[in-house]
Amino acid sequence: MEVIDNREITDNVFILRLELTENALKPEPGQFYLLRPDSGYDPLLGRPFSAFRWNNDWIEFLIRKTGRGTALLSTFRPGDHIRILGPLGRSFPPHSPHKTPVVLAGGIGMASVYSLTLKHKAEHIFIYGAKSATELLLTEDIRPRVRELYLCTDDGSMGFQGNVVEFFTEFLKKTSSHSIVVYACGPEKMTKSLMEILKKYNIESYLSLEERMACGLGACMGCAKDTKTGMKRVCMEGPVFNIEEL
Amino acid sequence: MEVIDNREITDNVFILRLELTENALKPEPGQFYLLRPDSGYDPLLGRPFSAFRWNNDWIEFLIRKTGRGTALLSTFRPGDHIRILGPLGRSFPPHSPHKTPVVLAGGIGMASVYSLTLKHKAEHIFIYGAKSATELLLTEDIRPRVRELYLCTDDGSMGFQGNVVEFFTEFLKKTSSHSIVVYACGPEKMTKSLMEILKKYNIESYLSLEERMACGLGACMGCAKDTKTGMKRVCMEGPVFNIEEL
Amino acid sequence: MNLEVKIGKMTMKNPVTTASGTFGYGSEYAEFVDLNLLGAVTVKGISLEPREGNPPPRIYETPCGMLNSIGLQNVGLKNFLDEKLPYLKGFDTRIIVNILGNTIDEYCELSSALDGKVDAIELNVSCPNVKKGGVLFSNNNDMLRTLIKEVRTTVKTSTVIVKLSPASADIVMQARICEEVGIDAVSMINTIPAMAIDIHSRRPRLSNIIGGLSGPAIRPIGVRMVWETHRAINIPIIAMGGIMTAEDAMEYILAGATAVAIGTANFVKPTVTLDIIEGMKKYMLIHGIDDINSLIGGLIC
Amino acid sequence: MNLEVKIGKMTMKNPVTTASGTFGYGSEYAEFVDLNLLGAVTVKGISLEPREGNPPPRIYETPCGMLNSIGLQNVGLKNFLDEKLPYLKGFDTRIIVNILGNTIDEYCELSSALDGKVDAIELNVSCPNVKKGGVLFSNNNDMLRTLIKEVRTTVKTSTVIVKLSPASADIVMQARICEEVGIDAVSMINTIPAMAIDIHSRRPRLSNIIGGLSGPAIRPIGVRMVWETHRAINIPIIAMGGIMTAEDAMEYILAGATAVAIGTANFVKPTVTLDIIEGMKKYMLIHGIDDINSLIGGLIC
Ligand SMILES: Cc1cc2nc3c(=O)[nH]c(=O)nc-3n(C[C@H](O)[C@H](O)[C@H](O)COP(=O)(O)OP(=O)(O)OC[C@H]3O[C@@H](n4cnc5c(N)ncnc54)[C@H](O)[C@@H]3O)c2cc1C
Ligand SMILES: Cc1cc2nc3c(=O)[nH]c(=O)nc-3n(C[C@H](O)[C@H](O)[C@H](O)COP(=O)(O)OP(=O)(O)OC[C@H]3O[C@@H](n4cnc5c(N)ncnc54)[C@H](O)[C@@H]3O)c2cc1C
Ligand SMILES: Cc1cc2nc3c(=O)[nH]c(=O)nc-3n(C[C@H](O)[C@H](O)[C@H](O)COP(=O)(O)O)c2cc1C
Ligand SMILES: Cc1cc2nc3c(=O)[nH]c(=O)nc-3n(C[C@H](O)[C@H](O)[C@H](O)COP(=O)(O)O)c2cc1C
Ligand code: FES
Ligand code: FES
Repeated sequence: MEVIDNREITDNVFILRLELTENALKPEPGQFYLLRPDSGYDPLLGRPFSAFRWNNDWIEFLIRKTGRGTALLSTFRPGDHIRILGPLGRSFPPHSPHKTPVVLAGGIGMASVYSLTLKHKAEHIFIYGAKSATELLLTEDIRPRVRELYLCTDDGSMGFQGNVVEFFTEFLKKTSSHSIVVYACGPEKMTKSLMEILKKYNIESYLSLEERMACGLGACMGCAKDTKTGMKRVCMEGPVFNIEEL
Repeated sequence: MEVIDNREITDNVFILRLELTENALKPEPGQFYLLRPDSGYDPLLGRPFSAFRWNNDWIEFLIRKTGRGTALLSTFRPGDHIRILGPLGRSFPPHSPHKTPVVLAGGIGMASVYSLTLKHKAEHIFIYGAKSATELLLTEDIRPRVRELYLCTDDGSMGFQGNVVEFFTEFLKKTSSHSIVVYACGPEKMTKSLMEILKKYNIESYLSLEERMACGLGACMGCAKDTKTGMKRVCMEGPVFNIEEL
Repeated sequence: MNLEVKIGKMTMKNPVTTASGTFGYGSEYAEFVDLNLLGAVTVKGISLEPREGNPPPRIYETPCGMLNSIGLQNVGLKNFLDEKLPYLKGFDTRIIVNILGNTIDEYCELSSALDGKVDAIELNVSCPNVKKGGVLFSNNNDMLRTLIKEVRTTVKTSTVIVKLSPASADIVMQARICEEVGIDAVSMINTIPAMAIDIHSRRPRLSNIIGGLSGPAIRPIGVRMVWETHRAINIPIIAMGGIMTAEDAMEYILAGATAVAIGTANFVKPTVTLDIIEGMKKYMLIHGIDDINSLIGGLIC
Repeated sequence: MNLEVKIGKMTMKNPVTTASGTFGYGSEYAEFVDLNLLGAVTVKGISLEPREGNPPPRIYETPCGMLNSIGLQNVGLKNFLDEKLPYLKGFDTRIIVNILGNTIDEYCELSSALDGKVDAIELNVSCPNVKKGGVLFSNNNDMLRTLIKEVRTTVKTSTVIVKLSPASADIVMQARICEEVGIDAVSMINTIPAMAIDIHSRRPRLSNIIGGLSGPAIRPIGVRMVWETHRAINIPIIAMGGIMTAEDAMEYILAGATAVAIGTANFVKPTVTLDIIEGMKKYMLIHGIDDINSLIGGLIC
C-alpha cells in the first residue's frame, strides 16, 4: 500500500498513514496488521502493529521505534510502498451494556486500545500511563472521546505518580469490580502485575498480548503463548485474550 | 551523502545527483565510486559506477537498471542518503598534444568516457553506439563538447547502422592509426572485438574494464582480470588499462 | 508446456510444494492460495501424540533469515487424520505428510497409519532418538540407515521421502544411503542450527537457545548441497532453503532438484507459491523450454 | 576500562582484529583506519610461492552475504617478508599471518620462516592436501591432527592459531584436537561452501563453481558454533562470521569468543573496525563492565 503520510509525534513515536484499497476489510479494535517494506529481504518478516485509526480511505498505525524494523518504517515517506497483511487476530469483544468499560493503556499499548474510544464514544474510563508527560501521547485527542481520562506517569510529571496498575488498584477501591469490564494493553511487566489484580477481584477482562510473529496466519506456530488450555497462537487465538484463558 | 536529485532519462536509465562535501576529492575521468544504501544489508556490497559529471557541490552518476542494486538506487529520492566510496581506480591518462583523442562509447559505457569531453572541450572525436536511437543518451548535450560526433545503432534507427567497432573499422580506413589515441568503454563483447583491431593496428589505447567488486580498495582480490603480467585488480590497476597490458 | 514432475510414485502437476512447518495444514493459507494450483501441499510435521512444542520466544529474525525453535508443536496423528486430512482431500493436489518420532517404532507406526492415505510421507530425521540418548537420527549414518530401512519396509503404497539435514556430517553420503535403501526421494535442506543472543540481557533470543536458520540467507548453501547431492544419486531431490522467487526455484532446478518447496517465503508474501509457479512458466516461455524436466540438473560447467 | 585480551602469548590491546583476506596486507585500509588502534591485523593467507588464484568472476553477492572464490591469490612468502611485513612493523599493533600450504611440509616451512617475526601464525586448514588426493585438511581429523602437531613442534616463539572450517564434519571435535595438540587458540568460522547459478546462462556465478559464503547471513551459524566450541575447550577463540557492528561482536564474546575478527564488513564500511572498538567501549560503559574478559562466554542460560 502507498504511504500517504508519516508524522513524527515525539522523538520516538510516529503515525504512519497508509492508503486502503476500496474493498479492503476494515479492522475491529484490537486487531493488527503485519507491515513490511515492499522490497529486499532485510528486514525479512512483517512486524505486527495494531490498527490505530482508520476510515474508508486510509489506516493509521501508531508506532514506537524499538529496533531495526520500526526505525526503517519511520523513514518511509509519502509515495513509498509498504506491504500490509491484515486485519489479523481477534478483536476486543463488545462490552455488555450493564458494565462500564475501563481501558488500561501502558505506553505504546495505547495504540491497540485507542480505537475502542472511536466505536463507543464517551463511554469509556480511560487510564493511560507512561514514563513521563512527554510520552503521554494524544491525550487532548483522547479526552473528548472518553467519559473519564486518568493519566499516570512514573515520574509524576503529569497526573497520578505511579504506573497504570497502581492507579487502577486505587481506582478499584471506589468501584465495584463486577460493574466493570477491563480492556488492557501494555508492556509485559504491566500485563503480569495487572493480571494478578484482575484475577484476584475476578474482573471480566480482555488483554492484548505480544509475541514475535512470522506468518500472522496461524501457520508457523511461532507466536505461541502458554495458556490454561495449552499453547495458543497470539496471531489467531489472540492478540486479545479473555483473562480466563490465561 | 544526500541525494540532491534523481531523474529518469529513459525507461531504464537515470541520473543520480549526490551532494559532495566541501573537502571531498574530485574524480578524474575514468575513475569510479562504490555506491550503496545507507542502511540494511540487502544489498550488501557497494556497486561501482563511473564518475559521470561533477562540480564543487555535487557529483552525478549515469546508471542503467540491470539488477537489484541499480533498481534500488533508482528509487532514491532527494533527501535520502547513500554511502559513497571514492574516487577509486586509475583514470584515463591525458593524450599527447600530437594525437587526436578518439572516444568509443558502447551503451552505458558512455558514463565512463563522457567526462573526457568536459576536461578537453571540443577536442575529441566521439563515437557512440547503442541498440537503437532511444538508447543513445544525451547526444545533444555531447555534440557541442566534441569535435566530431558519430552515432551508431544496431538497428539503424539513428546514424550508422552497426556497432561502434564496425564504425571504427570504417573510420580507420580514413585515419592514420598513429595519429590517434583511443579511449573506450563498453560491454565486454565490444571490448573484446575492439581489442583485436586496436592491437592489429597498434593504436595507443586505454580501455575501461568491468568486474564485480567487493572492497574497491585492492584488498579482497575479488575484481581480478587476467593480464599479460598476471592477475590485476580492476579497482586498483584499473578500471582503465593500457591495451599493452591486456 | 509441461510442468509435471514425478517424485517416486507421486506425480505433481507442477514442481512447487510447500516446506513443512511453514504452511500449517494448508487451510491457514487457503484464503490466499488456491490449493488446487499447487504441485503438492506439505504439512507441518506430525507425531503420534499431539505436541506442545517449546516455550516462547520461538522465533527471531536474523539478517535475511529467521531462527525458529517451534519444537515441532503439532496436532498429533489422530487429529490430523480426523480433521486436517479430510480438508486437504477436498483439493486436487498431492498431500505430503512430514513425520517425526522419538523412536524407530514411532516412525513406523506413523508411516503405516498414513500409508495409502496420503501421496507421500516425508521423514524428518533431524529428531532426537530417545533410545540412543537423544542423538539425532541425522547425526549418525548407522542409526539413519536402520530407521529408513524399517520405514521403507513398512510403507507399501505411498511415496517415501527422507528430509536431510545440512548439519549432518556428510549430507551427500546420507543421500546415497537413502538411495541404497530404496527410498523414493530426498528433500533438502532442513534448517541450519544457529543462535542469537540479546547482548543487553545476555540471554539467548530463543528459549531453546538453538534454533534452525531458514530464509534467503541459507539459499547459496542449499543450492551447493543440492548440486553436490544431485551428482551423487539418481533418485529425485525436492529442494528447499531460501526460495523467495521463481528465479530462486529455477536455480535449484538447474542445480539438480526435481521439485522445490517454499518455506519462509510464505511468511513474507502469502501468495508467493502461486507467483513462483507463474514465474517458472514465464521463464520456460522466454527460454523456449517445453518440459521442465529437461532443466533438472541443467547447470553448464 | 580494560579491553586487553590474551591469545596464547600474544596480548592484544583490544579484542578486534581483521579477518584474513578481507583487509589485504593492512596498507590497503590505512587511509581509513589508523592501524595502531586495532588489536591486531590479520593478513591475507600467505603461501610459499606467490599464487595467481582463480579466474574471474570470483565474487557474487547473495542475500545478506557474498560468495568468494579468490583461490588464495597472494604475494608469496618472500614478498611478504620483504615488503608487507616491514610496513606492518611500523605500527603499534599485533600481526597475525594466515598461512596455507599444499603439504604439511609447506605449512612447516612457512611457519618456521615466520616464527618469531610475527605475533601469531594462523593456519588456514581449509586447503587441499595434494599428497592425499586433494582432500581438505579440515575434512579429515587424522590429517588435521598430524598437520597441526608438526606445526606445533616447528613453531617456538609465535602464537599458533588454527582456523576451523564450518564445513568440517564436527567443528567442536576439531577444536578439541587443537587443544590436545597444544595449539594456543582456534579461530572460527571460515566461509561456508556455497554456490549460485545464473539461471539465464545456466552457468555458475563463480568460475570456480563453489565459493565461500561470508557476511551477516552466516552470523547466527557462527555464533552457535562458537558457543558450542567454547563449552568444549579451554583455549581462546577468535570469532568471525558476519560481524558488522559492536553488537554483533558482543554477541560472539558472550557466546565465548576472546577476540573477534571483522571480515566482509570492511567492504561495506572501510572504517568499521574502529566503529566496533568504540561501540564495544560504549557497551561496557552502559553496562558498567570494567574488564572485557569478564564477558567472555557470559551468556546466561
Ligand atoms: C499484536 C501486536 C500488536 C502490536 N502493536 C504495536 C503498535 O501498534 N505500535 C507499536 O509501536 N508496536 C506494536 N507492537 C510491537 C511491535 O510489533 C514491535 O515493537 C516491533 O515488531 C519491533 O520491530 P523492530 O524491528 O523495530 O524491533 P527488533 O529489532 O526486531 O527488536 C527490538 C525489540 O523489540 C522486541 N520485539 C520484536 N518483535 C516483537 C513483537 N512482535 N512483539 C513484541 N516485541 C517485539 C525484540 O525482542 C527487541 O527487544 C505490537 C506487537 C504485537 C504482537
Ligand atoms: C569500474 C566500473 C564502472 C561502472 N560504471 C557504471 C556506470 O557508470 N553506470 C552503470 O550503469 N553501470 C556501471 N557499471 C556497471 C555496474 O556496476 C553494474 O551494472 C551494477 O553493479 C549492477 O548492480 P545490480 O545490483 O543492479 O545488478 P546485479 O543484480 O548484481 O547483477 C545484474 C547483472 O549485472 C552484472 N554485474 C553485477 N555487478 C557488476 C559489475 N561490477 N560489473 C559488471 N557487471 C556486473 C551481473 O553479473 C548480472 O548479470 C560499472 C562497473 C564497473 C566495474
Ligand atoms: C517455522 C518453521 C517450522 C518448520 N517446521 C518443520 C517441520 O515441522 N518439519 C520439517 O521437516 N521441517 C520444518 N521446517 C523446515 C522447513 O520445512 C524448511 O526445510 C526450511 O525452513 C528451509 O526452507 P526455507 O528457507 O524456504 O524456509 C520448519 C521451518 C520453519 C521456518
Ligand atoms: C574475499 C575473502 C577472502 C578471504 N580469504 C581468506 C584467506 O586467505 N584465508 C582465510 O583463512 N580466510 C579467508 N577468508 C575468510 C575470512 O577470513 C572469514 O573467515 C570469513 O569471511 C567470515 O567472516 P565475515 O563473515 O566477517 O567475512 C576470506 C573471506 C573473504 C570474504
Ligand atoms: S505468527 Fe505464525 S502462527 Fe502466529
Ligand atoms: S574490489 Fe577488492 S580488490 Fe578490487
